[in-house]
Amino acid sequence: MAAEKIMKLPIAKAINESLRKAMEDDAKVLVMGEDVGKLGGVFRVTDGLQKDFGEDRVIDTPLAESGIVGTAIGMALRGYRPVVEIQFDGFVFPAYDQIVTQLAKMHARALGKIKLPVVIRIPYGGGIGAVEHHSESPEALFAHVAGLKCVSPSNASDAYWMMQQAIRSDDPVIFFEPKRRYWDKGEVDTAAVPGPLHEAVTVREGTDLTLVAYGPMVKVCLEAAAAAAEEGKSLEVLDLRSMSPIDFDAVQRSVEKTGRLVVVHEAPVFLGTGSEIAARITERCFYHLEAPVLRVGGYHAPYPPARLEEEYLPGLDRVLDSVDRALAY
Amino acid sequence: MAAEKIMKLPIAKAINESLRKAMEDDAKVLVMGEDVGKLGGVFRVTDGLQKDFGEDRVIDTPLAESGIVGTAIGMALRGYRPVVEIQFDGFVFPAYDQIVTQLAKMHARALGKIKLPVVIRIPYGGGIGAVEHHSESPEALFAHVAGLKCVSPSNASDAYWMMQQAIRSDDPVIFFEPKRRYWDKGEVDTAAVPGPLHEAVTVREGTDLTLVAYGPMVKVCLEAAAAAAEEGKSLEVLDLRSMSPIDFDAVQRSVEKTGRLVVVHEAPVFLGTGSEIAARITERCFYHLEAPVLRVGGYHAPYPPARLEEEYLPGLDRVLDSVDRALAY
Amino acid sequence: MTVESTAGRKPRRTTAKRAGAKKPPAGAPDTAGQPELVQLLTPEGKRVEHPEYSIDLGPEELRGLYRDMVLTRRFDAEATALQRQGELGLWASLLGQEAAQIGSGRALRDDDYVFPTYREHGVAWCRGVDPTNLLGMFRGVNNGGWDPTGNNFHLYTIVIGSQALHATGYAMGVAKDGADSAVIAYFGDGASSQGDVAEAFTFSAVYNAPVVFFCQNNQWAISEPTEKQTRVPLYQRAQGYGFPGVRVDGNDVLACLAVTRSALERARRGEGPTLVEAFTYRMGAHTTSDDPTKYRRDEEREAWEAKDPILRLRAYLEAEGIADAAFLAALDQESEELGRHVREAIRLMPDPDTTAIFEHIYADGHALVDEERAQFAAYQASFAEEGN
Amino acid sequence: MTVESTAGRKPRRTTAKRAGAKKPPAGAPDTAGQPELVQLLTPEGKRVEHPEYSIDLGPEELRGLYRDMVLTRRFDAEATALQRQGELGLWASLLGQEAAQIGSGRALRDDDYVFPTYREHGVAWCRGVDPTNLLGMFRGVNNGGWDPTGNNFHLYTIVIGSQALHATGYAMGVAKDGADSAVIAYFGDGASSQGDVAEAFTFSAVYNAPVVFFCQNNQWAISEPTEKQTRVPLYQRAQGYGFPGVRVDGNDVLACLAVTRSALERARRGEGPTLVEAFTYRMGAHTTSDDPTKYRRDEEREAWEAKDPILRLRAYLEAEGIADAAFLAALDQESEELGRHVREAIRLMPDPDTTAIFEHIYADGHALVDEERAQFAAYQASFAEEGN
Ligand SMILES: Cc1ncc(C[n+]2csc(CCOP(=O)(O)OP(=O)(O)O)c2C)c(N)n1
Ligand SMILES: Cc1ncc(C[n+]2csc(CCOP(=O)(O)OP(=O)(O)O)c2C)c(N)n1
Ligand SMILES: [Mg+2]
Ligand SMILES: [Mg+2]
Repeated sequence: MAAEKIMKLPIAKAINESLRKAMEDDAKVLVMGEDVGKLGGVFRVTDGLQKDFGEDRVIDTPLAESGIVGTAIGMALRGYRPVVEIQFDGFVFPAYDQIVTQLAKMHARALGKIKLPVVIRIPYGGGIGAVEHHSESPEALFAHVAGLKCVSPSNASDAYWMMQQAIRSDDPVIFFEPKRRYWDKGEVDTAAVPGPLHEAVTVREGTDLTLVAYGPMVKVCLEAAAAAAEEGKSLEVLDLRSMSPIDFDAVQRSVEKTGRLVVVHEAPVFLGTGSEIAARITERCFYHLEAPVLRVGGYHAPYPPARLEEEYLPGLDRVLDSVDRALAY
Repeated sequence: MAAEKIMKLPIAKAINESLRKAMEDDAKVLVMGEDVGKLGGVFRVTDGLQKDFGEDRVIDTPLAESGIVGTAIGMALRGYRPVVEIQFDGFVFPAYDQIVTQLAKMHARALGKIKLPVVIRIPYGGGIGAVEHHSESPEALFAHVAGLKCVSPSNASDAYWMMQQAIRSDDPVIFFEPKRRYWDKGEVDTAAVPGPLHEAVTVREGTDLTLVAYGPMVKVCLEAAAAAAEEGKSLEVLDLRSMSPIDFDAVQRSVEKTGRLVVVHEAPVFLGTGSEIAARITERCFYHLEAPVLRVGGYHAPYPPARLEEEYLPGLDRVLDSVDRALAY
Repeated sequence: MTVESTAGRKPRRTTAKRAGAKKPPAGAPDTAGQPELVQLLTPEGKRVEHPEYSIDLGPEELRGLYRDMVLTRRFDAEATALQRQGELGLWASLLGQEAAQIGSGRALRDDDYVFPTYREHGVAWCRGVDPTNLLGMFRGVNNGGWDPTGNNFHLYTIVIGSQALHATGYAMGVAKDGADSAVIAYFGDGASSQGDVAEAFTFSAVYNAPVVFFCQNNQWAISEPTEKQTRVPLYQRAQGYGFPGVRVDGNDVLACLAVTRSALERARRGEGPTLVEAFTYRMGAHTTSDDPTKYRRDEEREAWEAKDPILRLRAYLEAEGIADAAFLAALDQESEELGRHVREAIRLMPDPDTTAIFEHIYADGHALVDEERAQFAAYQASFAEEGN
Repeated sequence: MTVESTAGRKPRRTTAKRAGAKKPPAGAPDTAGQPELVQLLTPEGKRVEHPEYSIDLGPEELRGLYRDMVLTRRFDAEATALQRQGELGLWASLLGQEAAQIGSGRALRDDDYVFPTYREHGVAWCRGVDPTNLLGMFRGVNNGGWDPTGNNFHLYTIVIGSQALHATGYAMGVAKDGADSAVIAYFGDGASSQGDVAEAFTFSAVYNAPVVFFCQNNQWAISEPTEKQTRVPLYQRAQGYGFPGVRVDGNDVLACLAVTRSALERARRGEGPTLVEAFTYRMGAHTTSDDPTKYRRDEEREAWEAKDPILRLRAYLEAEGIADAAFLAALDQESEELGRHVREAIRLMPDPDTTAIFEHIYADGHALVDEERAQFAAYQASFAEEGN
């Protein structure tokens, strides 16, 4: 792919190309996780990497997430840059202790004398008709924790570039991959100059209300904005891209213009990232807001069985319902 | 203590008495954790229980938190009501997977056919000059998760009664004990009729601004209200008591009266429980709020070494500073 | 993954013979380079004795085991087919593991308690769980949904290894009650790496809990062979925790029954846990979503076909004259009926009402759930109004 | 907890003799009912041989080990005293574990890497870490704070067991680099129950990582005796994971050195991990916050005094004429100086600037931290203004 510059790729393949590029550029970059080797991961995101980079750099691990993250920390201490795959969102919890008490805190514990450039890839979110634990959106549980950075791309180009940046970052990055968009294609320009990893991007301009989303919900919000446009409502859509840090400046700028904000994510609303955005933007834009910040997201319930997920997940109608409610203030 | 009705007890002892009472009332109640037996726990909360109820009901466990919670789940399935001690807040994370993926979800997974009356006691929060991992406030990481209930008493009477209620609850309850208040004494009336476990309590009436806190911060807020009163400001203080569910009705009632709200907790502000309170109360009281909901809490930083904790923790001055800022709107 | 059932098929004696020819003398374990395993029935269907484990079953019981395996396989094949037809979102086949599951499952008493993974359809069968109940979570209508206390068969657990601790805790409770029943925890070779399983070993040993850890080493954890989990045979893990481990031929239903029964009796006698490693093979894909051609050679699977658990018992039954044509024909028919029952049941299985999202989250209720349920109802109603 | 140092004290031969009288013949392990442990120096200070482990040290090296142990104990006693005086918030004493730590610590090469718990003050000493550096976290001025890469000595880890995985990962990295150095992970008997330690065993075995797991079984995890963690000796745990485990007399510095050296060499040769269980005793309280009278009998401690690691080496050195009065006097003086150095250093140890709260949270910065740092500064400044 060296010669080619612009490719049309599904998100999964964009991440695959990005991992490949990172491994080519830096011999210290490793990929590890369950089934990432021969199988290429259950979503084929690491497809072909073991074949090309060997078992020493693409490591099939024992079935133990704490062990995966714990040994990745050790390898990072030795100078490696491990990119860890957690097979599904719901399986990150056995590793939660290592992530929260070790990975997040070790740089500070050492007063900066050691760095932990570990990327943890988590295919997250619902919409694929899976069984329990395969559809969750646990990002708030990581964003709350200092020492971690959390990002989520919504399209192939961001998937490619944000992975490049995450791997180059000297901080631990939790990389949330919108699994139900893995097959969505988009253009990737491998010669582009990407914007900063933690900056939000305005993906649609508008004047009446701001929609903020990230990962899988950006597409829903763009559809909602298109639908609203037909009714004469002008919605601005921000792709947040980063849940820690959150680009509050970008959200503030937009809300100062539109006066209304709806935040959309799949994760439960209660203590989801939307709660922080609502709280902080209300503080920052108290005199600009013409309606309270509304949130659309999951319920305070375990992720439901697949036959109910359509009702559980924020969809076009629910987003538009909240838009209408916000505009009605 | 059978005859006596009103006792003046420190919080730690009130919990001890409550556990004793629960074990007397119900042979299925068990206490388990590291060092809870002979030692009576590092804070002596279980002092004397093993002596009186035996090793079969007060169980010193291996040093493995996932094992503790996982086996407690098993015992609950067998009909027991385990009260589990996690020695310090920072050591709950090895058990996080069992709590989040099993304890919280099993009742729903079984469509209600099994119940998990497990109480997890966590001495939490700072202010005791301890080393790392002994001073954290992780409540938001549990409150975000459906299937769990989270409570925290601020005084001896609540400590006694809320523990009674938590043990009787058929749901898993994470019981956050304000460890730096363990030695604060208060009256416990063992013949009282307690209010519902998840209802907030107005601990001081006021008209100008509402302070919401729980656990260790209630005391700080009461002090702040007293100080503010001297300056002629009338602050209402709500002891939230429950972080899941949150008694939003009570907060709303107060804010509709005062028009201003400051939420105080030790946990980091970013995605702390205050973010949810701010977001939801703003939605509920949009036309009542004369200032944005302000939050006082920990920073987006690992809990600092002991010599810095006074600066890190919300204290009287920081609360009053936010009160002033809210009143200045 | 091959979905066709071998139930009712003639045992392929030629294959069995060919495979047998390469093997050490009957009675010796047939896995070269592998440690001793308990075997009571060779792949060729010959009864052999073992110094420590014996079994003496009557014809009725032997036929029962055969029937269990055949029907379980049939059910499993039917479920795989239903997945292909879009009736299930996913299916985790037990093909090849029937002996491990029926042998261990039939060793249990009614008052024993079972903590399965997501693949113990054969054990569920032994417990009397209506097999169609197992389909709910794979169809996506619930996350388990049967009453675990009805048949002392816990819900399927998807987070690998967690249930080993639940089983241990349950067993600690059994001991506290002074009951003489036992608990069995199933898990796979992959699961053996999870910290939770290790902690279950520790707790069960320290408290001498009446639990049997039944590890079906089917040699694969999705795409990873057992070498990625351990460099010594898994049954040896137990010794370092202070309790016995034993490896049994997981494709030999008699040995699985004998070894599990013995471990359960040990537990009942208050002698604590045992680890049973049933050495078997996952004949199919990990699940219907998996594609094993990406990571394993067909020959491996073919070699294991010669050790098929059903064929070997059938060979024995036929050689001993225990299974006659009438029995086999009746079983064929029962298989067909089971298949029909399953197909019909799945088509009748209703989608849950959307309000189920808000049900059974808490036993004692929760204000936020109530609020969200009400909001959801109002939101739903708003469409109805518009629709009017 | 006894804080007085025995350094410079005459060995209490009478006690040693009395204790010795009750013991099996010299050379045999002295823990009745306990399994064989590797011993090269009896509690009475007599050199014995072991069929598998030998050591041949010159007088200089022997004196060096003695000096290390004495100074470590002195430092430890000083720190305990400083806690009493309020200079430290907490101290975790290593009293009684000097041989385990100095023996293993002196087996290391400079390019080896150490992952300690929170009690490895003796190992830190061997690594050349200025002991006053260890006090920072106990004083509450930092959470570690030394540069782990400076002496290949990782920060203290408080969450029990976590570091076993870090060590394993680091060792996997060493192997990838093709380096011949090794890694050592320290942990306690209590820690052996944590899932993370088990997972470290699994990973290290599967990847054949050059790591030595050094478990100081000091027989207590706060108030819990080792029976609450395991029902068989801990060194046996390794076998079930496919690598060797060995129990060494943890109060015998020579045996600890020999056994650790051998395990490290094994790792260097690419033969993978080893578990060393150093059977020792925590003479003091768990930490200065602990009160062992609540849970253990004085007699137990007294019995272990007879096995003091320092006294036994001293007996040997004196008997062999390796340590003369001049050496001992010089060491006494060195001890005093170390004590003074520590006392002075602690009093000079500045409190961190409050802005340290916001430092080093991220290597590449974080907008929220920047925002909070600025808010904090403004808030602080508001007092200054008011004060003006
Ligand atoms: C904690 C966790 N991590 C990852 C997974 C994804 N996963 C499902 S099954 C499986 C392999 C299990 O292998 P094994 O334990 O051998 O059981 P088998 O499927 O072979 O019966 C994996 C990795 C999971 N369910 N849970
Ligand atoms: C995960 C975790 N749980 C609990 C604790 C509290 N704690 C600190 S030390 C300790 C006992 C450790 O015992 P052991 O591993 O034998 O080491 P020792 O202190 O005896 O050296 C406990 C329970 C902790 N630090 N981390
Ligand atoms: Mg398997
Ligand atoms: Mg110990």
